[in-house]
Amino acid sequence: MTLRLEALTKRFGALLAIDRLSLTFKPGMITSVIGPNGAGKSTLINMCAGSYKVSSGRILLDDVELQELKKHQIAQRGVARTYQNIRLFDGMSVIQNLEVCLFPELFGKTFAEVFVPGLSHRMKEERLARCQAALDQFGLLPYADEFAADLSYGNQKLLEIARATMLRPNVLMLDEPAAGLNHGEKHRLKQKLRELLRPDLTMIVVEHDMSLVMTLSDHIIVLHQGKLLFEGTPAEVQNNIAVQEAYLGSPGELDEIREAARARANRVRIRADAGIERRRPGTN
Amino acid sequence: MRIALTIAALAGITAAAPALADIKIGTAGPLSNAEALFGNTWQNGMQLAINEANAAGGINGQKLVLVRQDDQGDPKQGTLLAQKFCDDDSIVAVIADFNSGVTIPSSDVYNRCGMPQVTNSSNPKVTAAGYQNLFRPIANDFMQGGAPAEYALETLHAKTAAIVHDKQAFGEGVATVFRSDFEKGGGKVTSYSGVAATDVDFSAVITQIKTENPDVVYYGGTMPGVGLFLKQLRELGIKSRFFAADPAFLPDLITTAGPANAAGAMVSFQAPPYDSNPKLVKFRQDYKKAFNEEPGPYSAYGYNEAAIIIEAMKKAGAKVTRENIVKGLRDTKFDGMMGPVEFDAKGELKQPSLYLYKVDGNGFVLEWPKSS
Amino acid sequence: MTGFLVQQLVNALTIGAIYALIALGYTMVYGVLRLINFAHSEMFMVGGHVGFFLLAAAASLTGGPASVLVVFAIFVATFIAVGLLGVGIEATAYRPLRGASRLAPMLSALGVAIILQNVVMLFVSRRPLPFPAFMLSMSFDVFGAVVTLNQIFIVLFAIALMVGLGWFVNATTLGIKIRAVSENMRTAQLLGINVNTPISLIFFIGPGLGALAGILYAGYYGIVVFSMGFIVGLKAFIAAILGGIGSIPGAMLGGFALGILETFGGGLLPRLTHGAIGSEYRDIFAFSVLVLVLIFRPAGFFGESVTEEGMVYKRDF
Amino acid sequence: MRRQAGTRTGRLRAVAIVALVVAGLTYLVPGLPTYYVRVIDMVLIYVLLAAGLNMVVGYAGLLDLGFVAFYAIGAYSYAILASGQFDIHLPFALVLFIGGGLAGIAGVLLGIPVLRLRGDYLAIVTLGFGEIVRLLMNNLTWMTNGPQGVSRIDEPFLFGAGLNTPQDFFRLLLPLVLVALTLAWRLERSILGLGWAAIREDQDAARGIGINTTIAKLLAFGLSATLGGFAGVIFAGLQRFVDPVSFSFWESLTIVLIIVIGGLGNLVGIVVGAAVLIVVPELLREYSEYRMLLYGCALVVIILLRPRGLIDRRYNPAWLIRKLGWR
Repeated sequence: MTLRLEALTKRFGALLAIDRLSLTFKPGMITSVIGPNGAGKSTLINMCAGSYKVSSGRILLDDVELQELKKHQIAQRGVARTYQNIRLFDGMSVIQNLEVCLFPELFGKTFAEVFVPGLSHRMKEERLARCQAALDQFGLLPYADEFAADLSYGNQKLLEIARATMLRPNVLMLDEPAAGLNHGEKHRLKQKLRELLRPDLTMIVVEHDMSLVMTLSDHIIVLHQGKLLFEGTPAEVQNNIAVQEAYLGSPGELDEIREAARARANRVRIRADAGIERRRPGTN
Repeated sequence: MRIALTIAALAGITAAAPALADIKIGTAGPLSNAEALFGNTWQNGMQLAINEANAAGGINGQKLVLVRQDDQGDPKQGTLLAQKFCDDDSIVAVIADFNSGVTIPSSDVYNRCGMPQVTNSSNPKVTAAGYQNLFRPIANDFMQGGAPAEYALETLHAKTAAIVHDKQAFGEGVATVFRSDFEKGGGKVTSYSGVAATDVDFSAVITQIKTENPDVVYYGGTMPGVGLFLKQLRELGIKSRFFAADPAFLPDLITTAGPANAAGAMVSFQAPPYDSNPKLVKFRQDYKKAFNEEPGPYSAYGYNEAAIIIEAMKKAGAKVTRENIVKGLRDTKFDGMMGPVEFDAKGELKQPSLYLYKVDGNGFVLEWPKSS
Repeated sequence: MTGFLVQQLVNALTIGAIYALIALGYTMVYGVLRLINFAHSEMFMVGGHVGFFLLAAAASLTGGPASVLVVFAIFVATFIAVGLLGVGIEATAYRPLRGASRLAPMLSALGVAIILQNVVMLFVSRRPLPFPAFMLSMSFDVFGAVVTLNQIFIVLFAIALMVGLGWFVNATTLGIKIRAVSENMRTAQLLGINVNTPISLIFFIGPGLGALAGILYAGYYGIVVFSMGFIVGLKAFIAAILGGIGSIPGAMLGGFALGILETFGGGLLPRLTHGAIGSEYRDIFAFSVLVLVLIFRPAGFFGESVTEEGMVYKRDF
Repeated sequence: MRRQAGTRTGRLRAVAIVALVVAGLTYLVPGLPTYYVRVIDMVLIYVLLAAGLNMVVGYAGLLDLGFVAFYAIGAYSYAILASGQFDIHLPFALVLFIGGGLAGIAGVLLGIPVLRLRGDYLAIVTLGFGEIVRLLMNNLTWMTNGPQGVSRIDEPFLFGAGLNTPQDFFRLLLPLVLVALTLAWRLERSILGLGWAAIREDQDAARGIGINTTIAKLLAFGLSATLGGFAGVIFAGLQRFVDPVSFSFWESLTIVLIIVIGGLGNLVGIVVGAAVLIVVPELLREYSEYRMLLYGCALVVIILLRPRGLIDRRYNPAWLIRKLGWR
């Protein structure tokens, strides 16, 4: 489905994070959103996912006005996301992290599931079958029964994407999927995202790793201080002076852009690792 | 019934047997909560009576033992303990419970196993079930609350009264009686307020009472609440005559409120003055000797209740069984430490006595003897 | 009526000041460990008893009523004694549970509370002990209300202590360490702060203040008893929550707010409703206000209220 | 995870074992001294309560310190609807559902305003709610008799048989508890149970995968309260006397203690926890007034030794079911 933003605006107090932004994300292609820190990339995702309230403007999924809906309703409309620093259900097993995604679909059957003899087990098996398939697709099946928090950082990232895909998304928004991944992992990630792309799926990627962005994306949107700076194909973006200025303040070589991006990626990795540390299940 | 018989048989055998087992009396009261003082000193009183009986050779050669248990004033635990005592054949009588809220459910259990139960709970409802094994050798709330009302109306010619109670079964019980009797007698109740039993700051209510300026103030509740209430009442300059129920019959009342504040306060109690009656004087001395502390508000009752059971055991003759003790209690007729003891069909005291004492200096002086 | 109102206000401020002092202990501990320290109420109770025996000792030594200096010395001694008790309890009953489920230390604290209460009951006294008045019993008439010297002292002393604490936490290095730890223990650790020192310090100051509150309380009502802690403690904790737990001015405000709620709930409700709602509805009134405050201002008066946006709903125990 | 349906023999064995145990218990326990039976009844009642509270605290991660309120509502429903209080005498079975229902409704009503609250703020609001309910029971004298309590409550009748001895109540409670635990377990592993777990772990992310947290939470509050209500009705039937003293804040704490000491979120743990926290104080009876002191020490020691509960989470019902050979 197509995701359209119309004069979308977000204020945090005085700060204007997104400024009357109008954009269209088309299905069947991977659209990357790039821009320096504070350009409003994550804010954009958070608004589309309903995590942030919209200050003004509209978010249209085909002709549904998402900004009117609650977060869980948006998700039920097939708008799935991952988070900048991973937000898995740490205390649940890997497979349960996917299983729970069937909640919107199966919630209505809870009563029957609990009270009809035998049904509980059958439904469980069906769910598990589906989740195992999904896990297998991401090569996580061996870890099915481990705690999500105990996975390696790379696998946690994958699991989060797997969880998003469990919602059968029409729009899949990935917030820095490559941050903190090593080279091999990035490569696998790229292939995986390519596989996932369906003609009816709108995939939006916020990413700092330029090499990844340039090789992965079909279309790139450059944000700067909450406004659209430029959009076009990777090639067009690479040759655009304005973009380089936005990043480095002065015209520079793309390598420098890459350099800057890699440096940040490392920072992110550190922060993210700390994040994992913080989120070990320190609970029963 | 059948249980009772089997027990009777068993006890018969033990009584006949040469090796004499102890005769156990169970008691349950609050020993580890805010009311621990009451429960503990109450049970000390029983202990004293039992020690004396043993010194005098026990019951036909058998030694008496008091099994002291803690119910924390909690009905749930009260019933559990009741069951524990019922199951233990060596327990032939109980003095339980202290709180009406515990006695009401526990009496169901005791009744099932025909356990002679002597209670210290004064709530009228306690005897409502009409259990034949339940006895109450103390005046109930009707008396406790009624006498002061009568006194206030007739002797003090009081017209208005402010009533405060601590929202507990006992406090509210006596307060309601005082209210109804006071109003029946033509008096006017200016305010009837409840406070929390755990309160120590009554200034809010007292400040309210001050604006009503009543002739008398009645407080239905236990220590230390009474003492603090009285203290704060006087500190806020209210001179009205003050009445409280028997939990306040303690030197602590005077120490808590301060002699100046406590002076003239009226307290109802079910025994004649300690110095009025040699038994009581002796009791007080013995108690101090045994536990090196002043008797608690219910120590005398505890002593009396144990004495009544021992008396009934003597009547039971060779077979000290639950059944015989119940019989014995039924036709109890002896002059207890706190006056004549005789039970009516409901197990209530036939001639409950109540005395009104007035705080004078560091002690209580009898103000108003009364026996119906 | 003015006399009535002033009287109620004075009463409210006095008990409020005591609540506030105790609330500080809860709030500081919570601020750092996010632990509801059920044992704190017993620190207050123990404090009262320690004070009682020190005063009694002093009286037996000097004979007459204790002098200002002696009383002050007793305050300090009690503060230190109970403070050390608090530190000991933290080291034995809470520290081993750091990192475990947050419910574990809370319930361990509950166990400690039971122990302390029963120890005092069994080995000190079941009887309410008459607490000697260490204040001259002087009273003034303010708009037809009776205000005792004791009340004035309690309020001023409590406020002084709280201001002092505020200064300590904001101005001294130790205090700043405490704040750092309460802001974010992990970051503090990364910054090389040994978190145990500030935490121990908190478990020294908190109980110390609680103990002083115990003495003030005992002196005001003229009584100490082993069971006096639980309810007062619960109310003080509620005061801390009302004010916004973790905030020192919050605890102060919450204490006074609760004091006012209670006295006016107990004294004014019956008047306004002409007895339809009796004084026995005081606590219901107080609790209802608490519930409403939390529902409409989930972080209390002073607590930093997190917006839907900043909120990361990770499991919290 | 990958469990295949158990073999026929395995299932037969499981059924046989369970049947044998249940039969054995129902035959043996009533043979015990009545005091023990009463204690066991209490344990079972607390298992019901704990299983209820566990749904909110253990599954959905919402700390509730006022659970006793629902217990009280259940108990007072039977006390008022089956006694001389208003001379209403409804049958026990009916009141069981009325009481459970009322408690459930109260649970939802409490849930609505506190939806936004988390952690300790939720804990305190629920604490306040619990106290408010108790104080109302103490103050609404016209309805509840206030501190005097409601006495002479009808003897419960079930299927024409009077329940008056602890033995009778054991025969009622055992199957009831088994059913409750089974349903709780099926709920735990149902999609709703998973949803609760997700809310517990990360409420925002849970919304992000389309979970309507409002509904899920209200269900948690409602269902747990209902169990509490059932327990209350049975308690009232067993005691045949109800007063506010039995529903103090301390009771709420006891139930929290049970689920934490047993092992938060683990039904097996809950049963153990209930047994420990009810039986230990009974064992300490002989120490009369030193009892609570020892109890406090026991609590601290247990928590220090096993901060995550006596029963490790891997020994959960699933493990039990596997051991039995059901699957």
